[in-house]
Amino acid sequence: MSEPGSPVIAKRSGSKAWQAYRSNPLSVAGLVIVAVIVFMAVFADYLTPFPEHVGPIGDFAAMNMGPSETYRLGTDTMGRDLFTRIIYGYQLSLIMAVVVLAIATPVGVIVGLVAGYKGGWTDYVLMRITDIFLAVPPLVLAMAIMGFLEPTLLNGMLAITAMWWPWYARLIYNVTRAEAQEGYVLAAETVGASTMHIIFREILPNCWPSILTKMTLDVGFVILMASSLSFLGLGVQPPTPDLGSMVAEGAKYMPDAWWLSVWPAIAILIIVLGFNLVGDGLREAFEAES
Amino acid sequence: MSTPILELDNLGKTFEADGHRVVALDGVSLTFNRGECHAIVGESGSGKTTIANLVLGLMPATSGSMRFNGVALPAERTKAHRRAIQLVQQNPLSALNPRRSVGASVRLPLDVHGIGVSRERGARVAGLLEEVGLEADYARRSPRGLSGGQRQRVAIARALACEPELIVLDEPTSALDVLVQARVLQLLQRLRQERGLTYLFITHDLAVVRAIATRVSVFQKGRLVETGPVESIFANPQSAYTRQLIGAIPVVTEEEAKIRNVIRAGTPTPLGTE
Amino acid sequence: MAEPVLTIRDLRLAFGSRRRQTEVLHGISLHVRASEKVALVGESGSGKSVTARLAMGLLQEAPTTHASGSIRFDGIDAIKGGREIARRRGNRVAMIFQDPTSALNPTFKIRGQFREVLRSGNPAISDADADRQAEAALAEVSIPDPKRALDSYAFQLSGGMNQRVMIAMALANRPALLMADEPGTALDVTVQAQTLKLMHELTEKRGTAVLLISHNLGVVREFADRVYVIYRGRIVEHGTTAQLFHEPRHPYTRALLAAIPKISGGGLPDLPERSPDFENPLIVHEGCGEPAGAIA
Amino acid sequence: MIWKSLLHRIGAALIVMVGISMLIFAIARVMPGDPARIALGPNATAEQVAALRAERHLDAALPVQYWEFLKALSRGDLGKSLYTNRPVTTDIAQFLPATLELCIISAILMVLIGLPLGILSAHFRGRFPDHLGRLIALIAVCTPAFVWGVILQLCFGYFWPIFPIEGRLLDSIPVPQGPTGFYLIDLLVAGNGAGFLDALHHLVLPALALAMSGLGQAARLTRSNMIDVYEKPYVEMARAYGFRPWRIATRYAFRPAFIPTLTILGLEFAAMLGNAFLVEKVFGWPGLSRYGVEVIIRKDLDAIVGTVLIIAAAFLIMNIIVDVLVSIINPRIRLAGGRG
Amino acid sequence: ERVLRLDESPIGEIDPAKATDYADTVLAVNLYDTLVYPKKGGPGVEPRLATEWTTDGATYTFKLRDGVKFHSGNPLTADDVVFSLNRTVAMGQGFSNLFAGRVTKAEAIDPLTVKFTLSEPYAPFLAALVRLPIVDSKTVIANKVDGKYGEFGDYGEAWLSAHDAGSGAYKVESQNPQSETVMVKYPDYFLGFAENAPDTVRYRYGVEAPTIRALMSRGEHEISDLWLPPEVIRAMGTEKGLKLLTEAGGATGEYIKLNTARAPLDDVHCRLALTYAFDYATTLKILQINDKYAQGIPMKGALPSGLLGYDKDAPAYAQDMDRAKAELAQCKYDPKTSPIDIAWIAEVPARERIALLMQASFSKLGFPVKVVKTPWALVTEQVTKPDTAPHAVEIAVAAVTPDPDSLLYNMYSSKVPPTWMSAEHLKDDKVDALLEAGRGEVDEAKRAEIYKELNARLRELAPSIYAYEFTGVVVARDAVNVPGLSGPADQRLDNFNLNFRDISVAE
Ligand SMILES: Nc1ncnc2c1ncn2[C@@H]1O[C@H](COP(=O)(O)OP(=O)(O)OP(=O)(O)O)[C@@H](O)[C@H]1O
Ligand SMILES: Nc1ncnc2c1ncn2[C@@H]1O[C@H](COP(=O)(O)OP(=O)(O)OP(=O)(O)O)[C@@H](O)[C@H]1O
Ligand SMILES: [Mg+2]
Ligand SMILES: [Mg+2]
Ligand code: NI
Repeated sequence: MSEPGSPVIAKRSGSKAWQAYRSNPLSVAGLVIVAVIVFMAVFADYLTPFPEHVGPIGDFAAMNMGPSETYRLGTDTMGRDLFTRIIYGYQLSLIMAVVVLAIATPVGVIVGLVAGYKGGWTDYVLMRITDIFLAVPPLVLAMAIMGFLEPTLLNGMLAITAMWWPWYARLIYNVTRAEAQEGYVLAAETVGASTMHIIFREILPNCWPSILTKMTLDVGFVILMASSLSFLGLGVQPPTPDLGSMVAEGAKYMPDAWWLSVWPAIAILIIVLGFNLVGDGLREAFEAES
Repeated sequence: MSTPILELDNLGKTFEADGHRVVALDGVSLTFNRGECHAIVGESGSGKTTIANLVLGLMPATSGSMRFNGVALPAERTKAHRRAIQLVQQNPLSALNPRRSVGASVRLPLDVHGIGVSRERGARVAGLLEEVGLEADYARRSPRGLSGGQRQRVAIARALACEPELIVLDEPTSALDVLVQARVLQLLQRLRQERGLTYLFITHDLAVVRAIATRVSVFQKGRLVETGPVESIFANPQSAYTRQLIGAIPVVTEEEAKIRNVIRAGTPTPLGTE
Repeated sequence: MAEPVLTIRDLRLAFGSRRRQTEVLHGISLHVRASEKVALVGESGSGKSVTARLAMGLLQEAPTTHASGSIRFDGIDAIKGGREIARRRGNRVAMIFQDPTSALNPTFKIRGQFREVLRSGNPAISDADADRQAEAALAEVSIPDPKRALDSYAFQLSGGMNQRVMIAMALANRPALLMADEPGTALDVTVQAQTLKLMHELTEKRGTAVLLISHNLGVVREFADRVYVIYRGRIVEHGTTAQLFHEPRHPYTRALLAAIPKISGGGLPDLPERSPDFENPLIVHEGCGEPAGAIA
Repeated sequence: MIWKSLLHRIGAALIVMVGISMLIFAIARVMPGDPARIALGPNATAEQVAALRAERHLDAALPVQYWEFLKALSRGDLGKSLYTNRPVTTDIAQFLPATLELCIISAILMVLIGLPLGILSAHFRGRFPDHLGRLIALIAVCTPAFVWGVILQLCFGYFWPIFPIEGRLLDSIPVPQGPTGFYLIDLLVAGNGAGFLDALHHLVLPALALAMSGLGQAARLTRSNMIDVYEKPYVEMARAYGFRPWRIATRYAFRPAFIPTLTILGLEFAAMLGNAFLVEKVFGWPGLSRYGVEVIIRKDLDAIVGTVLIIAAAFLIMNIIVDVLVSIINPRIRLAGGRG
Repeated sequence: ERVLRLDESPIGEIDPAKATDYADTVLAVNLYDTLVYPKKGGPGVEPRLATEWTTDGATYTFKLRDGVKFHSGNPLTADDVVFSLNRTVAMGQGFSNLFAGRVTKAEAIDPLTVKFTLSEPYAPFLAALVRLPIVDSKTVIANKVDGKYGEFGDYGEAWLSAHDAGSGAYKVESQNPQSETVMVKYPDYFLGFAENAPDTVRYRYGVEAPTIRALMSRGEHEISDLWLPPEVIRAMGTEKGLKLLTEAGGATGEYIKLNTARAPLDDVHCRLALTYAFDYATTLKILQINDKYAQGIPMKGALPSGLLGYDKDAPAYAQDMDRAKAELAQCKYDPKTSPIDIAWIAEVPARERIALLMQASFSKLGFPVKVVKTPWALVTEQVTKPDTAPHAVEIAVAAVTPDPDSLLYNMYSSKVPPTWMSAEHLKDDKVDALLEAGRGEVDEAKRAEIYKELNARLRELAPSIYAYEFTGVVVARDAVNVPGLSGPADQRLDNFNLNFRDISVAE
């Protein structure tokens, strides 16, 4: 039987969200951008004209050339193809973002969940620790960490992770505090469910929209942050291509050898833009769903 | 004759918020008898939900005590208590986790209390859903796709899953349509009769009380104004406040309007004592 | 018979993108005459609110709404003349909302909002004049200390008080038509009763036409002269209150009537376990006094 | 009860400050490289280095060093910078105002450009101005500040040289001496109108470069908060009562939407203090942020600890200020205590 | 008013006792005076504050010029010279190592005569005096605060970090370590000024390359720093109103310092292999700005061309992969399992190219090569320990005095405590012996022979790859005339050529 007025067809959860997502052309564009970039990054070895330009190589006969037939976007100060290096730069940026978020998100989410649900002293202590990490200027924190670790890709990622998780803790803390007021949490409590169950099985699934949205937006910001670190020489080491360092180093040649930093800057813009559009789209989609 | 299931003895609750005190419940003594539907009515803020919270052990009382089946209720509830006293909330929209299936929600108490063998629980969930008038395949659905009445039925099924003795219903139908409300009330009535449940039924709608309750307690500003069997309250409300509540009920027939107006005016009905 | 202030004819409304639309109103026709109190009853989701919002010209601007048919108010078509109707909002036609507290801006004092309301009726009004009028209007709805109320924020007043403020605002510009979308149901039964009483008195006094929206026939009976019963985007029955309650024709109307618990006792209404199928409603007209040429 | 919650916040901030001082102290000491060696310069001998280590307690256990630091701190002594050879307090006193001035002007730009952009977008939701506004905001957010710096410098300093591209003031204008260190204020106090205009002129490009990301963020936040508010019954009410649409956008819906925006903007502003260094670098701005980075690279311990503490304190103070502002704008918080 | 604005990357240190690098030298040269000054157009020194001197190898006696006045108005006396030396040695920073432990006594014989007694005969002492700026002892004492130097308090350290106490052609007007030092003309300077010498000099620190580029184009700065990438200099050179100037070199070598204490470079054959594998031609090509200017010229060994003992007949270096492989075959390490890490100094972008070039060529020999970008401050620290010093790092080392000893002794003597200059960690008895001999010998011709022999020995040992001699190229506005940077004939030792008083600035 059904109550009058009840929708008779139960739709699979999420399909409404997908519809909402699809209806916004900007979000779809974002998805396309991201897909293309991911595809290019994954198959960089096959798609780039000079894959060897990623390694320790310099073709000083061809250094600092503007865009041409052979080198679509020009070459850098080492005579390496910019297009190739940008695509590999994407590869690195993506790995970076994925690793950073894969570590920062669970840490921040768990801290936020526990502090938000437990309240009291647990809340106070955990959130003050979070505040400490928030109040130290992020780059200072990252630099300090990079300072005592070797400046490698992995350590760079760790450093960024250390400054990233508090934002998730904050976000999830707020979401959890709101969700904890919801009836379903009360219901689970009255039934006698364990704290673990309530936090992870009841509240956490409702944090996913916030987490996913923030993660997609953050992919872009991690890349930006990594590029700021590279600007200080604290990121990936040469010759590995890194979009941030490319912009930073290239900027020294502005405006004469403009291609050195303009293309990587545009490349950063595109990837960050792509993920931001996806993030915006997700946010709207999740809103439409509820 | 009737056995008390829950006794409140001088129960009080005071909230301290931002440095000012709110007396939400002011020394309430009340007895709930087994098998009854005991309604608690009162305007917004009169302390109805506070009683529910105290009974469920969701917050400690400031003063007084409670006895369940003759035994004092501890502040930290045992699993048995958590199982024996269940809750159906006012807002069916938020009472079900939107990201878990209906089945998972109904199954939760079975898992928590280890009711039945794990393999059989699926069947049990189906049985419960059927009992509240939903087909078994609702278990797979998300609460998002359900109407208010359906959600409230799921919430009732979840409460039933514990095989409780007492169910606290905090305004279970006030967010529903009149027609849907009537059906949910019907369901509750039937379940009580079949299972011998006891209801602590919180509402502000006296018409609903008239239809479903056996006893009524009227609250105002944290105090018990009057209590008694439903017929006598309606026949002869003692306090002006109760009369006011009854007077506000919208009615559909002339005859009822007449009854209501009499009550509102405060003139004693034939049963009256004055 | 008085001329209708509001005439809705064959109103259809669909939501969604251009390609994928779901129709929620399937051709509603109704009218409200000057000084008449008309009720629109129906279950949740049947389309009561959207009808009212369309009539107020509030929905048309959204890109996801697609409306057709005609809504004539003051001789303007609200479907096409969105801007025209916008100019009349709050002036010739006003609205009261279900939850008064959330319908008042939490960051402005009542005074500011009241001024704004009065100004939408009379752009030239001075602050002092507006305040004077506001005080008078609040006094009229029996607010004990109008000055204090004006200097309060909505959250500082009780729900009942806010409801009175809303009514005062709605009637401040002496509109020809007042729409009340489930006024007071978000509050207590007692407040709801008071609200209806107040509205009744004030509109009676001023000859304002009212379109009351509710799902409770009990409420309607106390208030309305005439009733439209809406079911899933269609008007299934209409007639004068007396006729409709005395002799409901449509099974859905009957079910609605039966669903209301009786204070005379007798337990719960006896409803069939399965909902009757109201899908193909016969449309029942009872003393509707349809304006000439209307097809219903 | 605003005061009580304010006290509570200040207490929490103090706890956080202590935590930060420990954290940064520990980090600064475990960083590789011998600060004494770096202090003495590349030509120093091992003995000289050892002597300096002893003098600065660099060989003592961390807690001992921390205790020494606290003792000095209580005297208002943050130690000496190896980078500038001056007391850290002198450096901070000189460089903090420069950074603050830059960040404040940035914040003003952020609000003056970001909020209207967001309002416009929300008001024309789904139509052309919205798409344009969103795109501008998105691009502003998606481009790193140093890129903005270089772009602005090239556009308005090189190709079309209408703005100064470096420094705080023209060489020909005497550097104002106090009292605040904010050139804009000091020059006004000194009655030097031309100097004031020049200082402002110098601020435009760096402040804009620094503001870009926050500005985009502000526009996006304003838009989404406005859209949330537009769904609220009171906006429907406002429309139903015939309030002018533009008035709804700029006042009636904006004020409640501004409250959550303000909270985030406050954080954004506070974070700017620490993140300004790339812009400071590009525009040769003698600010604290750049100083902080320079001293980290040089392992200038005292200066690192001092700078981080000041920036963190500014961050926390800013947070408290934002809370107070929010509670002033949000009557619900402001008056919550009033009734009790 | 004539203003001269110059750029420089690192912060300038105005306390002469702490001066170490280029900017510090420029400041010291212009704010202070020294007893002697590097000679124009060749090795050696010429009189400055000292009018004449006598020596027997172990004692030096100087007659001071009469009538020289400090900026404070105090006359410059022998006491000030003694004070300056003591101050430098006591503070133990900057170039104190040139004097510490060597000068046993400094005494003022009379107000205009000063005598130094050395522990042993030490030929480079005279040249070292170009690194001893004379401070005004009265002013310093007047401004001292409590410190660790007993009666001298802090030796005026705090005060001198923001003010000067010199007698130079310019005096400090203001010092902001993060942005600039502003100096104004000291009109009573005893050597006078060029006709259009600047009234105010603004020495700007830490200005980024694109900013310098724009400032120069806008005519807002007169002279760029030395560290711009060649491409940028090239582009600016073609711009109207701008010209290129060069500091012709001769005292600064670009050394690829090989860590001789760490496997596999503790084997000379491996080092030689790298030396032959290094691509000298491409390096020079990278440094080429146009056919007239380049940032480097070929180098023939440890000594740059402007110093005593330079061997112009030594064979030039060139890449030769066959010889490299032959050397490698004799090396006891297998290149495949011997990783090599190359550091490049983050502050100088052009070095990345050299590092990558090395990475490319060394990889061809089979070494796994890692390139690490390292800030200078960290490099100076890392290289002091053999096990943290990178295998190869390009460092420019300049002769700090017009004497080869100031360059080579610090680099290759096993007796000096390790510093950034000795990142090779070389321990070779013959090198040590030759270095000592060079110091003790007073006769100039014999000294030249000793250094030639030393050069030959170093070529065999290959502790460093002698990549190129650094020649600085700056961009200047046409409006300025800088005699010190206009041709080899007019030039002194690197670093000593930016004398603001010689520069003329057209209106
Ligand atoms: N957690 C709390 N903190 C502070 N005060 C509270 C809290 N919970 C309830 N109160 C106050 O206690 C009083 C009684 O609240 P209660 O929720 O029991 O009322 P109610 O009768 O359930 O009202 P309603 O019909 O609106 O649900 C109210 O004044 C309320 O503001
Ligand atoms: N903005 C909208 N977008 C899409 N669908 C909508 C929108 N507004 C209303 N609807 C749908 O239109 C139908 C009618 O809604 P309406 O709000 O008019 O119902 P109602 O009769 O007022 O119900 P209630 O008694 O619950 O207020 C519902 O199915 C609702 O889901
Ligand atoms: Mg309640
Ligand atoms: Mg509605
Ligand atoms: Ni009809």
